[in-house]
Amino acid sequence: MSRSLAVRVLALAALTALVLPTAAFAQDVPIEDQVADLTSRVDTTWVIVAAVLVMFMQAGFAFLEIGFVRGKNAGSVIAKILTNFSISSIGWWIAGFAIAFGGGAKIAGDSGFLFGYGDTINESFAQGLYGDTVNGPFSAFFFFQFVFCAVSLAIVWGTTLERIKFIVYPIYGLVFSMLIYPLIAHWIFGGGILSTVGNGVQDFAGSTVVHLTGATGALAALLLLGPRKGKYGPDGKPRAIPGHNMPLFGLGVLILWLGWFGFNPGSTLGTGDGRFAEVVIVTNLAAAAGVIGAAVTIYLKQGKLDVGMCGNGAIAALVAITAPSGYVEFWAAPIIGVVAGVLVVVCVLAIDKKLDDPVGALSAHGVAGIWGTLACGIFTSPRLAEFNAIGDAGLVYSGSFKQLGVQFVGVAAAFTAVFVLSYITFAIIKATVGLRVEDEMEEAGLDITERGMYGYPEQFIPEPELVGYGAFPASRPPVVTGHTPIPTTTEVPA
Amino acid sequence: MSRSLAVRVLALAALTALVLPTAAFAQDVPIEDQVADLTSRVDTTWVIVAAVLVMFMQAGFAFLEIGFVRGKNAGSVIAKILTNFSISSIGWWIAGFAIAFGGGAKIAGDSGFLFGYGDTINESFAQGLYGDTVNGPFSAFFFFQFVFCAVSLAIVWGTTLERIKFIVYPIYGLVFSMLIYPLIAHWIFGGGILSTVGNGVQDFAGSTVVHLTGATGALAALLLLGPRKGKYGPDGKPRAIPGHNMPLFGLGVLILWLGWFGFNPGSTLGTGDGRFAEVVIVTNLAAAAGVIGAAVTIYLKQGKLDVGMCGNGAIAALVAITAPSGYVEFWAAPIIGVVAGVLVVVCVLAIDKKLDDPVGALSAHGVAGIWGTLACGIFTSPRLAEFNAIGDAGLVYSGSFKQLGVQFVGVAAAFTAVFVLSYITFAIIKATVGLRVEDEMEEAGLDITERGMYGYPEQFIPEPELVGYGAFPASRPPVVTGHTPIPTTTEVPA
Amino acid sequence: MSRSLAVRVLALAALTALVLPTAAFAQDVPIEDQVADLTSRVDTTWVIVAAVLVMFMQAGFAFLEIGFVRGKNAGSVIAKILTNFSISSIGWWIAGFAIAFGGGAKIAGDSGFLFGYGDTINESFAQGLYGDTVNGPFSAFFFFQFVFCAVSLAIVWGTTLERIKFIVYPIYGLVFSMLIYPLIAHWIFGGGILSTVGNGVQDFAGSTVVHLTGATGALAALLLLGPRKGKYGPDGKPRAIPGHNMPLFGLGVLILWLGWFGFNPGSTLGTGDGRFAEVVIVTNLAAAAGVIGAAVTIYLKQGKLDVGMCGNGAIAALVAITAPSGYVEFWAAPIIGVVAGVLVVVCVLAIDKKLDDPVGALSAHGVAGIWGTLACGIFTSPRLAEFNAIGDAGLVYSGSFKQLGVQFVGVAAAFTAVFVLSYITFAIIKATVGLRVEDEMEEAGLDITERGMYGYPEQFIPEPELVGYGAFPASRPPVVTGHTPIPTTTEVPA
Amino acid sequence: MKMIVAYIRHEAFEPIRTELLALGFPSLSISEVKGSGRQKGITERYRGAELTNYLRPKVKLECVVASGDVQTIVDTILKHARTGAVGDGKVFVMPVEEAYRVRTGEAGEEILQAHPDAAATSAA
Amino acid sequence: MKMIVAYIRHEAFEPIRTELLALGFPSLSISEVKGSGRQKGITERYRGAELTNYLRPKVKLECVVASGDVQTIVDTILKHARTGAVGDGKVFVMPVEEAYRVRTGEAGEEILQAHPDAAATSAA
Amino acid sequence: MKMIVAYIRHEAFEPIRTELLALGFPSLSISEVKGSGRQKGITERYRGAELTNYLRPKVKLECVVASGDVQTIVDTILKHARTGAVGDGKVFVMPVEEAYRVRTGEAGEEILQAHPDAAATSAA
Ligand SMILES: Nc1ncnc2c1ncn2[C@@H]1O[C@H](COP(=O)(O)OP(=O)(O)O)[C@@H](O)[C@H]1O
Ligand SMILES: Nc1ncnc2c1ncn2[C@@H]1O[C@H](COP(=O)(O)OP(=O)(O)O)[C@@H](O)[C@H]1O
Ligand SMILES: Nc1ncnc2c1ncn2[C@@H]1O[C@H](COP(=O)(O)OP(=O)(O)O)[C@@H](O)[C@H]1O
Repeated sequence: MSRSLAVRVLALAALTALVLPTAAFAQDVPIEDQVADLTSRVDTTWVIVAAVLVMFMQAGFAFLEIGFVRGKNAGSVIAKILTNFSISSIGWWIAGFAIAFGGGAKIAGDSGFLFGYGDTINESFAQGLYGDTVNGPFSAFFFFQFVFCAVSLAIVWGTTLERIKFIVYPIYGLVFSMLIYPLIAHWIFGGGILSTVGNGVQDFAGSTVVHLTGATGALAALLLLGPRKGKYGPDGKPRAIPGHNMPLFGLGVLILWLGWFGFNPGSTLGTGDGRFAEVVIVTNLAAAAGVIGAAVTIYLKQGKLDVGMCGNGAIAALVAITAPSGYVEFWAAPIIGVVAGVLVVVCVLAIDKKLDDPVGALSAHGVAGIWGTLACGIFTSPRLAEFNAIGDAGLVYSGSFKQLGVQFVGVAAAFTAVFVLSYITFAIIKATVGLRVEDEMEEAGLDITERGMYGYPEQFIPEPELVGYGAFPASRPPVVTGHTPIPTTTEVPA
Repeated sequence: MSRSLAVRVLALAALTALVLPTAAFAQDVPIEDQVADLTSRVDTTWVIVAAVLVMFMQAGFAFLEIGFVRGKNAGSVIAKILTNFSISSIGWWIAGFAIAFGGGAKIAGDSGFLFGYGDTINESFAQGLYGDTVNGPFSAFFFFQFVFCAVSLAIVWGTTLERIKFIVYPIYGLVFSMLIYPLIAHWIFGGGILSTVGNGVQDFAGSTVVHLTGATGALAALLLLGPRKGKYGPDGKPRAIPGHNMPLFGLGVLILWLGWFGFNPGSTLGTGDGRFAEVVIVTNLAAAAGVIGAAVTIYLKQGKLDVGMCGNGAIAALVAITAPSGYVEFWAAPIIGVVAGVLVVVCVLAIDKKLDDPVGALSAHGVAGIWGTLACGIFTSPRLAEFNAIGDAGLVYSGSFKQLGVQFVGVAAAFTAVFVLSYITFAIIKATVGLRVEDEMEEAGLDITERGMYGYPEQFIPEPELVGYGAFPASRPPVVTGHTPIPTTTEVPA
Repeated sequence: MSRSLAVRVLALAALTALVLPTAAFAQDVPIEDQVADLTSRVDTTWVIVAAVLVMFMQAGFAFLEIGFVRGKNAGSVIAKILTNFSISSIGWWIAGFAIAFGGGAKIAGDSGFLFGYGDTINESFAQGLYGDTVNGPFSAFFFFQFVFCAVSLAIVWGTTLERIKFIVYPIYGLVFSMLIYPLIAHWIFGGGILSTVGNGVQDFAGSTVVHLTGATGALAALLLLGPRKGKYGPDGKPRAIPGHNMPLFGLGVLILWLGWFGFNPGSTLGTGDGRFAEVVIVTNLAAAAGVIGAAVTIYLKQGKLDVGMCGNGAIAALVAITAPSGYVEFWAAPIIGVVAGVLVVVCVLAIDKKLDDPVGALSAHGVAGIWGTLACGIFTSPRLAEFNAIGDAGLVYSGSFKQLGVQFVGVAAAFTAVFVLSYITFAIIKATVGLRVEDEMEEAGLDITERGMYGYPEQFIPEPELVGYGAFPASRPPVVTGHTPIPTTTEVPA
Repeated sequence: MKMIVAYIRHEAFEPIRTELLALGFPSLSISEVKGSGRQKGITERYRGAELTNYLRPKVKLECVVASGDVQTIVDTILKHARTGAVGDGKVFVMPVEEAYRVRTGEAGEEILQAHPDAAATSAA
Repeated sequence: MKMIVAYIRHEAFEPIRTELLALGFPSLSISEVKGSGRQKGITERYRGAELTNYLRPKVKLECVVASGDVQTIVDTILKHARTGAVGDGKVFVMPVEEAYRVRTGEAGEEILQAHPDAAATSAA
Repeated sequence: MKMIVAYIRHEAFEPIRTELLALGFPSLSISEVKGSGRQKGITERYRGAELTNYLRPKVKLECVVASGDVQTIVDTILKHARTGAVGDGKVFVMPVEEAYRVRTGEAGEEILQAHPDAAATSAA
């Protein structure tokens, strides 16, 4: 076997095991260590799979938004999602992870900046779990936490569609992924200050950390940005500005639902006891109930089954079950979900009267995020509070409002911090580069004005007739070119 | 380390193993038990991954149908898929799982209703595998079986598009997920009556249980519903009613193909011997042959390569290989697939003459499901019949028609039961709330009439011109608002 | 327990372990062998998951192309992707795998044709890893390598859109999947000649093997095919031929990005050391930097943020990081990515002047593939060269140009071989069945001419008005039928 | 010569086209318009808000014929387009002063479509 | 009878429609056109290339009224469609010789839309 | 004043527009129509069934000019729209009685597009 044939033999050694069960490699390592190593590999596999599902939620957000915007702004959503995901990838690597998980201080971590293999991470929660050195499994944790940050950032822009300046994305995106999100993640997930309130705020996968944070940023942006032109009449009455594509909206919802099977079950951060499979069921039952709750509510309210509201019901329920998904028994899931489904319809209708939130982000991620976080204080089962070693059982088990109070503190603290930081950031952006495109650009749409091309580029190009196809005599004289020639000058004489 | 830092340490303990190979936890548990536990975790991981892929097939069905319906019904498909998936999620939890897998009786299981952690399940097939107590891995099994039920339900509606009343979905969906599907699943998968015919009906992943069941429900619905208006001329001749979007149809097909890598290989319900990887190859070879078979057939028949038929060929072959995927060797897969591909084209064309099946569900799921189930009786290899401990080798190996006969019994029993139950259910619905929308609603499309909004909502709104963008002098007088003001009264004076 | 209840007990035995930790099965097998077996199962699980993600990249390519073509050719892309994936599935099974991985010879493998369970594979790289007998894990390897071949083939057609004859796909697809791709894969991945240059060409997941190979085929096709009609004016100046759907283009990009988390991390072919999680981070950082690089470049060049270029930036960076993803540290990833992002914009603009490449395949897969392969020679870290046991550290670590030279040889050899073989194949096709559709067909679009139906079939059908819905008196006389009756004769009298 | 301009329901078009063809008038053009008339608008609902679309999709048919053929065309349209319900549409007749066939450059009434006998011929 | 043909901006349409309705002219048809005029084209950019679209989307409004009502309609259009900027469009008046209501088959000027009093009535 | 209405192939439009602009007639409107004429229909196939679309997409060009300019416009259209094959289309000339420029409210023939010299000027 030449050296080149040895290629990857090491990397693949594990596969040999089946064939050569007593391979040299296996003989050298004590069996306990082999099992420990393998356990880590299994957990890493699940965490990466879950993270990849969560990553795909970017497509979910993109298409949910594409469906809900007018056709003239559809292409911009793609540019936006690519840019935001990219900016936050870099921001999280530079500083976000370090602040969130790089040490055990109350406010922020302080190591792991520009995270690299072999780096030492300061004494912290993360260290307790993975040791103090960056390696493969540690990398899985890093990436899983990053995609959460990216989801949170994606939520922010829901309220700002169709009028925000593109330059705002990279600026706020950097601040958000390097500072705002990491702080909240640190406080609740990373062993920071909110994990010391009571026996800790319960937020299994981030109803508050991810969704409320995103929705709060969205609120701050919206207050400074104002509604889309034409959303409110001279009398202040809201008008519908219909989106352009319900099928693509539905694609977004279904991709998000899929992604949530990474989001919540992946937050077990491993496969111990097969717990993640229980979380899958909890998540799905809640989402199902959310759709039903929303569908019935909107049907009762307006006699028609609005497609968008069904989708919003799913999302709201998924958001609501995010915090409790690791803490509640199956039976509680449909209750939490159905309440979220009803809430989202009621809130979308109410909020629409004053605030222009084209996709319902404030309701589906904000209100539902709050409801979900508080729901832990009601439904958390004693066995799961204990299993997770965070917080106490909820009201229905304990008869005590204690955990509900703790949850409330968590919600209030996160909301306040994110709102203040985001408002300041957006205010500075507004005062400097500006937050909103000019009126003419908004009217013409961001695609043609900021992207330089329609999202459906062909739409204003007169299409050539189906010439020739069976319609011309064989002796047809050659026609000049296939496509309408495009002149190269730009101005029409006045 | 404060208590809050202990957060999740338990849940994550496994990850520590790599770093601290002799962690206290590891020392306490005998190495055999650790390996057994880890084996369970690996299998659970694969089952959940597979289940999640199957869940995503909902998007596949949605887009396949969206592509094949007219634009005026496109949005409704989204509302439909969300509602059906939700209703069946709840129905399966309440009773479906219990009937399918909650005990070993011949006709139906009788425990596991409103399935909850720690519940005891009656002596049964499931108990033999997982013990009698609901836990994590058991949850994975529950969810995997649920997504199968949801796929089966999704198939039902293929024949009913563009004219069925929305209220039919939740009603039939509940009956289907709580009774009809669970019965068939119990009989074949759950240790029920059909697993005692001969040495058992072979249906690895459900050509009959899932696909034929769905298609049979679809047939019952269609017979009571009748064709779309305009499908058959006064002379009874069928007319084409073209769908509206082949790219989205293709998205559906590709998502379904993807999902099938969970559907069949996941039906190993674990990772033993890496068998699931063999099933992946079998599945893919069949699908590939199906596309080729369908493409060649339609090309020979009409001189054009119909996109929809290529997609139908893939689906039919995937359906056909579903039963044999765990029973046949690689070489048999392309044969089974190519036959399915040819069959689907021939049957779509033939069925279209009398029955209006807009997506070809009867052919792609019904006929192909029957073919696939019977194909086991022909191609099952002795090694795999033995490995699965179900049935015997097929005709080409054994020279005996025995297994083929058993397969036939399975198909006939499932078809009869589903048809009778579904027909009764739909007949009752028809006699009470009604099955079909009024003619005017069908003509106007379900989107505007039942959903209250077009699937492409903007399509009838005159879009504002690209005002101002480079076209106005700076001194342009302010225009009133961005969007065409929308009046609030409803009636135009006659 | 009746025999039928024993159903699948064997297949599921692993799951019992948790419940019955000392199951008979476990007692019989030495613990070391159990661990070895389980290790193989974990690795197989990851490889299959990764392969499935890569399979889904077919949808990514389809939608990237659908977005970039004109509406009149959109449906054909679906027929194309289904056909190519199918043809190559069969071709890879018949001969492709055998040539690539069926033996250790310098030029090509020679066993494993019509690959079947239990078959013996000749002494080779693969045998060294999996033994000489086809089984489950071996099947995972087979499928993973197949989806790579299918990606490479998908890349080929990017330059040929909107004018190539359909019959070219199956012909070239067979040659490609049975000969051209397998040769290159053998030379670099399969222990062939290029793995003996220096200490071996470094191409972790195929910047050269997959992407450059595809792009080179694309170049050969393009040279023989020529530009789309109307692409170049009489003066030779290029004209824009805008695609039709940026949202669907974006869907393609996001699916590809998702798939790359199978592509690169899956190329570890196992879970050892959790290395694959590190590869995930490297891959993502590069892609993120690619988007940013491309966005900034195009913005500086034309003052607008072109959506397509952002997407191309992501793809180019993903292509570029493919070869180095297993060889470089985190810090190098953004550098490799940003260079790819800048390169792709510059090259698309430059190449467009002379060659009509509608999706930018030559730049995003060709140029970026070369850059990525060479980047190993610059950035490969000593620890990872050693870990993979291929090649040496790159310039920045070693100060030596040696590995860069080796990489260059790899690129040059692969390019030359693929170009010559592809050019010959396409030239023969051109001389026999023909390469390009007639002018009239190109003008009318491939959908109506080759597929027989528009990709958006409804688009030229006058849609019935929304009759009746609230607009008719109850006494409205019955209208004849729902849909505009479609006459059955074909010719209009002249 | 006259141009007959008719705003009609979509369903009416195909029967009209078929009969006109049989009568020897194959040439016409249609386009999609949105019309407001006595017909009520459509009320749409979107995320809780109602919006009314007063405009209903109609087909606009344009057909230029020799003055003597006007009544034939109008009658054919009226016959097939009538359902008796509000929204059936209107037909207008407008003067045309000159006509050219692009293919040949010929001008005048002769370039208009063939008369019934032409249809008969073509059936052969 | 005259047909008033107006090429206007999209934004102008709704106020025009509303006022015409109030004035008793509910009946009209619109369609999407692309117009070239004094307005500049739109420069689009696609993968580095520029292309200019000289055509700007406009709404074409068609309304047939009795000759005596022409000025009312024209004035209403002019009032709402004017922004004072290039691209506001043009209004043309064309003769119509005959008109038919499809629903009833009636012909003549009477079939045209109701006069102001009808609007008043309908408001009840 | 006359309105020239032409039903032409899509490919013909851009050369016509360019030459009209050069001749000092920048103002015109186009819309998408579907036409039936002597051209054969398109046979489509969908899931085994054939359906024939007798209507072929065409561009309808509308251009209002002073009566004296009609021939220039017609000639330009005829020149560029002709391929000599069936389906080239037709050109009609219709009377226009009045014209208004919305931007200014002016009426009369003067509001129609500038004459060649204006084009020359604008080239500066
Ligand atoms: N005076 C008119 N000018 C232009 N279009 C008209 C006119 N009257 C009717 N239409 C067109 O005819 C369609 C049907 O007219 P409507 O008034 O609803 O029917 P009816 O004549 O049966 O009362 C309208 O939607 C519009 O497109
Ligand atoms: N002579 C004409 N014939 C047909 N359409 C015209 C004519 N003049 C103007 N239009 C239409 O009106 C629109 C606006 O005209 P434009 O010349 O830009 O405005 P203005 O009259 O304010 O200078 C054009 O885009 C075109 O659709
Ligand atoms: N009399 C007419 N009235 C309205 N449109 C017409 C008329 N004649 C021709 N057209 C339009 O012109 C198009 C081409 O006409 P066609 O008869 O095919 O060409 P040709 O004049 O070369 O025989 C038709 O598709 C239709 O849109």
